[in-house]
Formats: sequence, C-alpha cells, structure tokens
Amino acid sequence: MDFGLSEEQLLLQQTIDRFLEAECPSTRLHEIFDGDEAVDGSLWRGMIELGLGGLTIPEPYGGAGLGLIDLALASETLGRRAAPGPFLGHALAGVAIALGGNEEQRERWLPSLATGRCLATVALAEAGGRWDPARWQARVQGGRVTGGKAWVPCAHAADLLVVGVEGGGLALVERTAAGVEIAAVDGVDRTRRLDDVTLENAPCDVLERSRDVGGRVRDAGLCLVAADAFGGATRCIEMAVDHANTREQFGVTIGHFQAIKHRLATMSVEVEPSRALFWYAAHAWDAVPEDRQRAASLAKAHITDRFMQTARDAVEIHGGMGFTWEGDMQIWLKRAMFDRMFLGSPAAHRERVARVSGW
Amino acid sequence: MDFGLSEEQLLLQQTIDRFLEAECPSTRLHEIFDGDEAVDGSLWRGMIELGLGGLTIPEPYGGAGLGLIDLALASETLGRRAAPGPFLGHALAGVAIALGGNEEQRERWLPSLATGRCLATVALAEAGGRWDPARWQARVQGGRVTGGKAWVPCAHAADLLVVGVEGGGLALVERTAAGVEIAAVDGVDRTRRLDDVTLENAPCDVLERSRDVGGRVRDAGLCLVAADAFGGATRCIEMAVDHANTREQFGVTIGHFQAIKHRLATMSVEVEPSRALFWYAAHAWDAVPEDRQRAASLAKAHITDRFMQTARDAVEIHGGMGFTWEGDMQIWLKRAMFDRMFLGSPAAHRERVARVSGW
Amino acid sequence: MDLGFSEEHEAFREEVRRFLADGWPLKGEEANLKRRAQAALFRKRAIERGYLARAIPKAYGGSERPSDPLRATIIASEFARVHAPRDPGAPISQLIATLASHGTEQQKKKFLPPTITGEMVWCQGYSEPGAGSDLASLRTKAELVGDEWVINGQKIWTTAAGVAHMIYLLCRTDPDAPKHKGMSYLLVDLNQPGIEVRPLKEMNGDAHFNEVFFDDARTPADYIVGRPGEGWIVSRSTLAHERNAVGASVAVRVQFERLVELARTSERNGRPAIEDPIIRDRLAELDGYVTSHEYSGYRQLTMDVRGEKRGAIGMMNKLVSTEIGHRVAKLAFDLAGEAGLRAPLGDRKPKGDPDWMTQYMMSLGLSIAGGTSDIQRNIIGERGLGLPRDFVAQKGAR
Amino acid sequence: MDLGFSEEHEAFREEVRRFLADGWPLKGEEANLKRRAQAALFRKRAIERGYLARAIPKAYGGSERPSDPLRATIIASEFARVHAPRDPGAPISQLIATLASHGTEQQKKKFLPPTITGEMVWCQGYSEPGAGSDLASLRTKAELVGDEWVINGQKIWTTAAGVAHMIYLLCRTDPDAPKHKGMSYLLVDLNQPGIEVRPLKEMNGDAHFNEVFFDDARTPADYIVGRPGEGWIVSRSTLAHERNAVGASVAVRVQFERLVELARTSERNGRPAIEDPIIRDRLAELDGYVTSHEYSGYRQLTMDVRGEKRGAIGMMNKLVSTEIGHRVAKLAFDLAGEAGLRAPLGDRKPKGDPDWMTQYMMSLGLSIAGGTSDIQRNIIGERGLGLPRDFVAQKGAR
Repeated sequence: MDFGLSEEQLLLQQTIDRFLEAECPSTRLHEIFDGDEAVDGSLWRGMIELGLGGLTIPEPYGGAGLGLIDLALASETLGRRAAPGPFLGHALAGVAIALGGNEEQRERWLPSLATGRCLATVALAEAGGRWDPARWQARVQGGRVTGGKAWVPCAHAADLLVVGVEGGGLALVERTAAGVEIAAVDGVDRTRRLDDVTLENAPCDVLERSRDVGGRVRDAGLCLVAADAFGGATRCIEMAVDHANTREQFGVTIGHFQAIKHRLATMSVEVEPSRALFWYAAHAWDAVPEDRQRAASLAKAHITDRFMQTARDAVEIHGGMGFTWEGDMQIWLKRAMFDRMFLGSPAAHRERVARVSGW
Repeated sequence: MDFGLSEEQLLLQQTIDRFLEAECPSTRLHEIFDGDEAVDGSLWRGMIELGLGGLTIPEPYGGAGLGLIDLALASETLGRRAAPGPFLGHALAGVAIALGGNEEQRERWLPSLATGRCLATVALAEAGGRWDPARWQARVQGGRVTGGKAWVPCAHAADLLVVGVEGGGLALVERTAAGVEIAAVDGVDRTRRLDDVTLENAPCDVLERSRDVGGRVRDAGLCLVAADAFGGATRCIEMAVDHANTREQFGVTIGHFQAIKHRLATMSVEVEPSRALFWYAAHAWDAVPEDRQRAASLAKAHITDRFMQTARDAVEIHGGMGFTWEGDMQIWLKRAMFDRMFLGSPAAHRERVARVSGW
Repeated sequence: MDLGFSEEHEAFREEVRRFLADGWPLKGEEANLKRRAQAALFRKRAIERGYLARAIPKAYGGSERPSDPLRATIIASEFARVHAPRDPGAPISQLIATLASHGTEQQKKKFLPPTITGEMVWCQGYSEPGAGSDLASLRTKAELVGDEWVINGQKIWTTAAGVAHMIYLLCRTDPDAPKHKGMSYLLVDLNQPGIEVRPLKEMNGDAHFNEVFFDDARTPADYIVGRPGEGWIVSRSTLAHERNAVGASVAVRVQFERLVELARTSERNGRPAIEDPIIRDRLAELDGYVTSHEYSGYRQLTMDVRGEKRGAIGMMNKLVSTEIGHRVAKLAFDLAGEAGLRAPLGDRKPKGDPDWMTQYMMSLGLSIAGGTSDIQRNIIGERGLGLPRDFVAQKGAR
Repeated sequence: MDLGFSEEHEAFREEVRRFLADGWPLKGEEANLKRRAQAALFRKRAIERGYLARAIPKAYGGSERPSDPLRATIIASEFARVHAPRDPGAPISQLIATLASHGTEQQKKKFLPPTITGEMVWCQGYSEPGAGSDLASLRTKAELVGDEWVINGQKIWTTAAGVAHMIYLLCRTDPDAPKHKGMSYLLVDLNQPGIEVRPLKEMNGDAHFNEVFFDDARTPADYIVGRPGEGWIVSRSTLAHERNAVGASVAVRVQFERLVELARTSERNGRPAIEDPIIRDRLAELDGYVTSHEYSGYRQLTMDVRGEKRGAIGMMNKLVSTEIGHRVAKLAFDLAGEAGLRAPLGDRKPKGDPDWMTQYMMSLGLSIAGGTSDIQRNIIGERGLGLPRDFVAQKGAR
C-alpha cells in the first residue's frame, strides 16, 4: 500500500515546472499563443532534453521506461503551466508504438521519438464526433490507408502520424508520404494546435503486436488529458488565490470577502480530491487492467468538467482583466475547453462509465 | 396589458393570511401535524366561511365565480402558512364538476361544495406513477367503476370523490357507496393526508359535459400545487431571513456573514421571478388555452424544484433547530416533498413541456 | 389579468407601424447617406412624431411626452422589429438622463439635441484599473487651472471610445475630501492631444473595450455637470434610467429560442440533439427560468404602468439575466460538442449564425460588467431582504 | 504506486482474521451476556492482542502499540467486515484522546480502562442553544463550591445522553476572562438529581439527540481535565484524533453502491431507472466524486504511513463527504419517485432496506453537525489556501 509519489516522480515534476517557469513565463506563453508556429522549436527542444520525448519508451529504445503514471505526472505539470507544444500527440504516439509495434517498428521509430529527432502525433478521431475506436472508418487496404482524420494535434509539424483505422487498430503514416493532406484548424486552444488530415491511399504500416491497441492508446490519452486538466485547474486556483490576496476593493484585499473565500474553497474542494482520480486512472492503465476503461473515462469526464468550471470561476474572480486577451486566464480557459472536448465529451465518457460498469 | 393583481385579489390573500396567522399559528400547526385527524374541523369551517369552498364555483351555484388565478392566489397563501386540511382536493373537485358536470350534476353538488356541507376530493393518480390521464385504468361499466386510485388527498374525510377513469375522463363516486374502500397512507406531509382508494363496482356518475376534463383538472392541479410551492418557498425565505437577523454567532447576527447573505439572496433570486410563472400558468388555464399545458407543467416543475431546494437551504440556515421535529422548518420541507411529487415529478413535467413544445 | 393591449394602444401600435413602413429604411437619395447620418435623420423624424426622446423637453430636442410605459413598450418592440434606430442605449442614455436632471441650461441646449439624435457619440469614463466595482476609489484627477480642467489618469473598460466624439467621466477634483465626496462629473472632447485611446482585446478576439489615457487633457471649466464634488451623486442618478424589464426579458426569450434551434440542428449520438432526454430536460429546466423572467417582465411593466415601486424584483433582473446567460451558454457549449474546439475569431467568424463560442465566453463577462454578481447579491440581501451590511462594506464606506 | 498490502501486512491480516473467526461473535455461555457486556469482553481480548486501544498505554488499559496506519486500516476493515466491536467512536474517542493527553494520573487510571472497553459510556456536552458553531460563546456555568463543581445551564445536540453514564462538558468557570479563556473541561456523572435529559426528535422521527439540563448538578473538584480556563485548548486537542480517511471514503463507496442498486430496482417510465440516460449520467457524475474521494483516502493513508502532513486535502474530507451525501440523497429521492410521498417513521420503518427518506433528511443534518459547511469553507480558505481571516471572525475572536 503506497498510493503516493516517489522522490523521482516529485523530482520529475519539479524539474519540468522549473524549466517552464524559466523558459515559458507569461510573456513567452502569450507570444507563442499569438504566434503562427504550432511548435516553438526551442521550447520543444528543451522539453526533449528533459526527457519528455521518451518517458514511457522502453529503455532499450532510448527511453526512460517509465509508466503511464509518470507520463501523466508530466502532463499535469505541463497543464499547470499551460505549456504550448506537441507533447500530447508525441507522447501518445510513443505509447502506441511501444505497445503495438513489432520489433522492427519499435527499432525504427522509438529511439528517434525519444531523442525528438522525429516528431510524432496521433490521428485518432474522425469528423462527426467519432472518437471511439469502434467507430473509426479509415480503411487499410494493401498497405495503404484512406480516410479523413480530425482534430490531430500538431500534424502540420509532425514527421509521423499514428492513425486510427477501421476496427480500432493503429497504423503509421509518414507525414511527407504521398496522399497525405493536412489542413490547419482554427483551434480555440492555441497552445495545442490542431489539424485535419486527409489520407488518400497513403502508404502505411499497421501496428499489430497487441490487441485493442487503439482503445488502449485512447485510454492513455484520456489519462493524460485528465492530468493536464488537473494541473490546469490547480493553477487556476493558485492564480485566483494570488489575485484575491493582491487586488483591493473597498479598501481591503478581496480575499477578505466571504463570497470570494468560499468560492475559492469550493473550487479547491472540487478539484483537489480528483488528484487521486487521475493517479488511479493512470495507475490502473499500468497495473489494474480490469478497471482501465472505467477509470480512464471517469477521470477524463470528471476532471475536465472541474477544470472548465474552475477556469470560469477563476476568470470571474479576476474581474475584467481575467476576460482580456492580454490576461493569462484566457489561455487556461481555452485549455479547459480543449481538454473537455478532446477525445470525447464528458457526457460521452460518463455514458461509457455506465456501460463498462454494467449499469 | 395588466399583469398584476387586483385590489380584490390582494384583499383575498390578505384575508386568508390574517385568518391563518390568527387561527393556525405555529403551535396549532404542530398540533394538527402531530394529531390523528386528517381534517381539523374548526380550521376547515373557518376556511369555508372565508369562501374557500367555492371560489371558482359559478355564482348561480353559490360560489364566487372567480378564475383559476384567484384559486391559485388562495393556494399560494395557504402554502405560505403551510395550512393543513383538504383545500387542494376540494378545490379541484369544484373545478372538475363546474367544468365537466351537466346541469343536474352541477346543481346537485356545487352548492354544497361551496358551503362546505359536502367535502369533496379528487382521485386522479393510480399506482406506479400513473398521474397522466392517458394512463388511467379505472374502468367504468354500466354506471359502476372498478380500479385502484392512489395518493388521494383526505379521501377518508371526504363525502365525494371525483375519480379519474380510463380515457382521461372523470366520474363522481360517493365515499359511502358500496365498493369503496379507503386505506390511509403514511404520508410525509401530515398537513395534507393521503389515502389509497379501491373501487370495486362502485356506483358512479360520469362527468361528460366537456372534452379532456381529466387533463384540464390535472392542469388546474399543477397550477395550484405550483402556487402552493411558491407560497411555501417565499415563507421559507422569510423565516430564514428572520433567523439570520436574530441568531447570533461570533458576536453578531449571522446575516452579517456574506455566505449567509448571498445564500439568502440566491434563494430569493431563484424564487421571486417564478411568481410570474405561476400567475401566468393559472392565467393561461383561464384565458390562453393553447399554452395551458406547457405553462402548467413548466410552473409545476420549476417552482416545486425551487421550493424543495429553498426548504433545504432554509433548514441549513436554521442550523440544528431547523432539523428538529419541534421546529417549523420540517413542516415546510415536507410540504415541499409533497408538492414536488404530487401530480408527477418535475422530470416528468419537463418531458411533457418538451413534448407539447414540439421539441 | 390581461396580457393584451387596449384598443387605444393597439391603434397607437398601428400608427407606429405606418410611420415605420414609410420611414425606415430611408429611401431614394437619403439611402446613400452615411449610416450615422441616416440614423440621425430618422431619429429627428421619430422625435417629431413623439416616438423617441420622450422624456426630454422639446426645448432640448426631445419630444416631451407624458410617461407611458405601454406606449414606450410598443415603440420599442415595433422599432426593434424593423431594426430602426432607437434612443441611444447605455452608456449614452445615462449621460442623457444626467444632463436632463443636472445639466445647466447651456449644457442642455448644447449637448442634448445632437446626443439624442446620435450625431454626437459619447463614451463613459467610470472604471479604472484597480477600481472595478468600487467606483469611490477612483484615482483619475482633474484640477481647475485658469478656466480649464486639466485631467490626468487612466480609464478602462470604455466602450466605443474608438468612434466617440466625447467622453463623460468621473474624476477626483478634491483629493482631501472623503472618498465619495471629492469626485466630479466632467464632459471632455476626446479629440485632443492629451488623450490616447487603446483598444483592449477580449478573450474572444473582439475589442469592445478600450483604455483611455489622460495626460494633461483639457476641458472648459463649465463642462462640469453638477457642482464640484457632486460627481458621485450625479452619476448614480443616471443609473436609475436604465430600466426596461420587458425588453431585456424578451431578449432572453429570443436567445432561448435560438438555443432550441441549435438543439434541433446539432447532433448527439447520431440523432438530433433535441431528441436526447438529457438535452430535453435541460432545455425545459432552462425554459422555467426563461418563462419566469419573461412574465416577470410583464409584471414589472404593470407595476410601472400603475406607478408602483418594483421592490426586490426590480433589483434581481440583472442577476437573473446573467444566470440565464450562463446556463444558455453552457448548454450551447455542450450542444456545440467538438465544434467547441474551433474558434473562428474576428474576421473569420461566420456571418449570420449566432456565435455560440463568443456567447460562451461573453457569459463570463456578463457577471463582471458593471458590478459583479457578488455585489448584486449584496444589494439584494441588504436592500431587498433587509439583512445587515457587511463589515467589509462598512469599512469601505468610512 | 501500489494499492496492495505487503506480505507482512497480509500476514497480519490473516492473524486478525483468525482471531475474529474464533472471537466474534461470542460463543456458548458468553453469547447470553448483554450486548454491552459482550462488547466489553470482546474488546478486552482484542486489546490483549493489540488490535484495539493501540494509542493508549498498557498502564491505562490500552495495548500500547506503535503507530501503524496500515495495521490500523486492516484492523478497521476486518473488524467492520464481521461487525465486531471496534474502538469507541466519536464523541467517546475524543474524550479518550483528551484524557490520554491531558488527564491526571488518577483520571487516566480511573476512567480510561472502562471507557476503552465500552463499559463506561460517555456523551459530549459542547453545543448549547444559541451557541452552535461558536463554542467560545458557551453559557453553561460551573462554580467551585467547597470540593465540588456546581453546574448550571443547558446543553443540546447531545447524542446518546439517554444511555450514557457520564458526560464530559465544556463550561464557563471564569465569567470575567475573555471568551476562549474562561472555560473548563469537566467530567460529570449523569445519574444525579441535578441533571435532566430530554430527547430531541428529529424531522425524520428519530431521536439521536438530547437536551441536557443542569440545575445545581455536581461533580468532584478533581473531575476537571486540564486546569481551569484551559477547557478550550483541551477540547480542541481532542478533535485531531478523529482521522480515518479510508474508513470514511469506503463508507461513501458502499453508500454509492446501494444507490446503484436502488437505480436497478426502481422504475422510471416503466423501465428500470438505471436504463434512463439522465440517471446513468447522474450516477456516473457522482461516481467521479465518489472514486476521487475513495482514492484520496488511500493517498492520505499513504501520507499517514510516510509521516507526511496531509495539508489542505486533510481539511476537505468532511466537506467532501457532506457534499457527496447531499448528491446521493438527492438522486435517491428522485429515484424513489412517488414513494417520496410516504414516510414510514420510527417503528413503521421497513427493516433492512436502506432508508432513503431518512437519508434524504439526514443529508441536511450532515452539513449542520459539528461545524457547518460554511465554517469548513472558512477553514479551507484560510488555513488551506492562505486567504485572510474574516472581519467578522476577527471581531468574534476579540
């Protein structure tokens, strides 16, 4: 019985947090948010140097061989700092290849994912809300894939796409291959840019080593998004508390008002217990397979809902400036909007919880 | 354009309120609540003397010939004071006979309903949540009715039952007739006692003058319950405000705490606008037939939900004493539980709103 | 109870309709005028007929009609129906009311007529950075130097500052007076070197607001409304003129109907969202609030017609609209589903369709703008329900 | 991360199970003893084995074991599984902790052993009418007359006063001292002419609580814990011993599973309620809270094991449980549907089935009992998040 973080895990989070505090302060974050580039090269290189390219990639392939829980803890810290960039897609691509790739595929791709020489992403969803692997329609025939994929993180900048295909499988497609077309989406969260991808007889390489690989990668994604949302929500509370302890109205800091104090307490009570929920979801992915699906969907639905509400509350506590483009709050609010909808809505995941619980 | 109360309507409410303040103060209310009798004779006679037996009964039959809006205003005031007794069933029976009775039926019953010589009630629901006239199953054959009716207010004490029958019609059954059996229900709200009624070939007299008489009477009931709930909710807020202005904690009255103040403000903002909703529902029953169903179900669903939440909030603001049997709050909380479920749950009425709105 | 209008009022409605049928939009040559000039021309004609500027004396360009909330309601709804220009809305309506009650003869003569027709556009300089809901703590200063006020400081959340000619502002003219008593209400020409306007972009990409910087900006000594130090009282009297319960609650109904339409046209689990039991339930729940607010508007209109005080309900409208706005926005966001991942901002916004993403974000702004919801709750608790004042507020008012 | 137990701990669990298999329920002759005597006998044996009274020195009847949150958790769950008597719960646990930390040698010797086994039953005299969450304003007085304290006043919300032998109470012994400083902590025999106990019926018809009236009640001078005037500190030290995060969150899980069962067996629109999309959605939403709280319990257990401070999360458990209780109760009430119109109280309650109606009403009591939710929010805001204290609270603390 040890449901807590190890020294190494705490150090990992601290290292990422300090890196981002130094390299991506508010000013830099706004520049990237307002800029044209999906990936800020120097920031991403910094993350790669921290080892974020290969946390879960097995050691023989140059990764750290850690569990999804560790990846989720990294995701939490990135969410906390609203870190811009391609982490989510790249990390999930690594999970997918490690899980589903044969020896050749793993050897070919994993080392360069770990070093960041290759930037990868996952193309799971299809238009019309088809986030569920059972509903994917992209079709593989004779080593070529055809179909449309939607909401692909940083596809434009990626070298490799891990594409969800009919039957819930995954296939590797190189971005520069013939038949791959990419169109940028005007996304709400400019820290994690999205693209639409059209595949027309594009050469592909199917991942076949493991059963239900699409479903497992999707569940890993749910854990990472939940972790990101938890990090974002806790940071919103911190920022709102800071504001409440600084901003004066009627001659006192507004934290003196019980309405503000209770609202912050309520935000905290809504969010803090769910730390254990995303821990458990990631831990279940690693070690409690029979509860993987329920825990992943529960964490994603619950925590992204909390993040959305917390971000809204934090905007309101910040008053007018919380509502401006130049303020920081808008970035977290938009991260919340992304986390809430990416990989499927809370309502869809609650229905999945009901289904897998046998209700 | 005159969406407000007339002098006469205000006077009616004032008269009832003063009568109840004098004749049914907290001590008396508790006695009746704790007592065995479904109907307190002297209190009911007092109400009859105020004209509450025949507000909507046409003048030729000894009533005041007023509209459902007036009956609803009376219901609001009775709800405000948590008035115990058979008003609800009796009033709806009067509405039913005036609406659906032929000349003979009206002449026979309405005058004695108005004078209170005859106590009547309505037996609409059947077991298993069959509040909807379309789902009634009691069957009339050869002037006799057979079936089970549930949740009948004060049937035990009544002389006449207006019974909902298959097809959504209504039929008159005398309580002392052969084949009528009545069993008391251990109801949560002891100000409005309920009975189960079993009819076995009981002689009956069908009301046939008007189309959809069961549906219209049910909608009238929804308006009266909504009005009762509005009255109860506003009184809960008054009591909670009084308490907040009296009770001291940490050396000040608790109304000084912003948490209490905002909670009371929120309760008031939730409740006060819905006054216009029950007015409109009753007015629509009287004068806007095309919006009758939607308005009645909307008012019932919305206001009884507000009452339930307001009563809970008021209990909490009252602290421990709000939670005791000897306190007043429990009586309003239980009235809220009655209003919320009697004639169908808020969820059922919201679905009806969706249906009649053509969604 | 009667939700219809009397014959007299229906006849009035007919008269208004005929006027509008001829009068708006402008025809022939006049249709080539600039937008603001067209509106001004139309308003002049409407004032002649007694449809606009009804509370303003004829001497100052108004139509000087007896108060009639029903006629006002009819005018508002008929003008809205054909999108005809109406009386300038907030914040200009506040200036008009202030000038009408507290302006000098000269100020009224000079400013009211062009303001009423919309030829002269104003913005409001109340909020400052560091003074949101707490106007008494304003820091922008004005000093009388010779025959001019010299103004220094900064205003924020100023709408329309980019297109306005003039700004009316609250500023501190007596630094030694207690908070509420040292402020004055000044009228200032925006077009001068001492004033800089900077747009403030909102989270949805729009820029309705501005910051306005005053660096030795100037205005004549007699461009003060009320006496020095009376600014607080003068500005407060303004706000009472904003009421239009029916208009606001009708707007909420329209918003709700658009939401129902969105539910019809969105999909959930491969079927129209409006068939989803959860959506139906949430819509009907929302309809309870919307319909309450709607008829609450008619109730308040009736109170106005009867000359009764509105009491607590009158203090609730803003909070009720805000709360409904939140609920509408949340449901719309849920209905939008994955479309919520997109955010076409600025020029890229689709024309025509209601912009639910902006709506969702704006619903946050609603509780902030012009006094947060928390302050509304204080007002309702204290003035509406008779609860005691906060210690904090007492401290602030010292 | 590891949610299992080590081999050492699993061995311990086996040992506990074997003890329970033999030891509870009592067999033979012993099974004919009265309920309380059976429990006392069993507890004595469990203490000998080191399973109960682990924090209490052997000299005072305890088993004096080193703190081991995992063993404690295993004991709690295994004992709960077979419904065996455990250490006396609140409010007696609070007295035990207080005596252990602040009692005199004589008090510990006299009171701890029978209290630990449950032979001596106590109730708690803290709350008073007019002093709910604000214990510092208590008015019950005790005066030292000769070698006895003479007590006058009234306590309320006293659980188990009908069956208890003794009451421990906070009362004012120095009327001139500042609020918190004039109070003392006394131990008083309930069975005396100066004390009257009146049951207080709750809205659900139960009577868990009592009023206790003191009219020249007496207790020996040395039945005071701590020195005169130290009552406030002594009583506060008590509350820190209540922690058992896992137990509480497991209880919430059990309650949730019963709710799911209710949803399976209730009908909605003629189908099992659990098939209704709205019910499924609400259940899954609730499951999010329940599962968070459940694993939050394991997280806190781990912190305890590691000897880390729990921080803000430790302050939240009560409020989280209360909120979940509210949600469970509301959903149960909705599932009960028209059955909510019935209210079998007291004797008429159905045996066995969870009584959702009582649950619904009790969920209200939850936020009131032992410090309202508002006070919990103050604590979280101030001690957890570092926000400033209220002016009101500052005023009260003067």
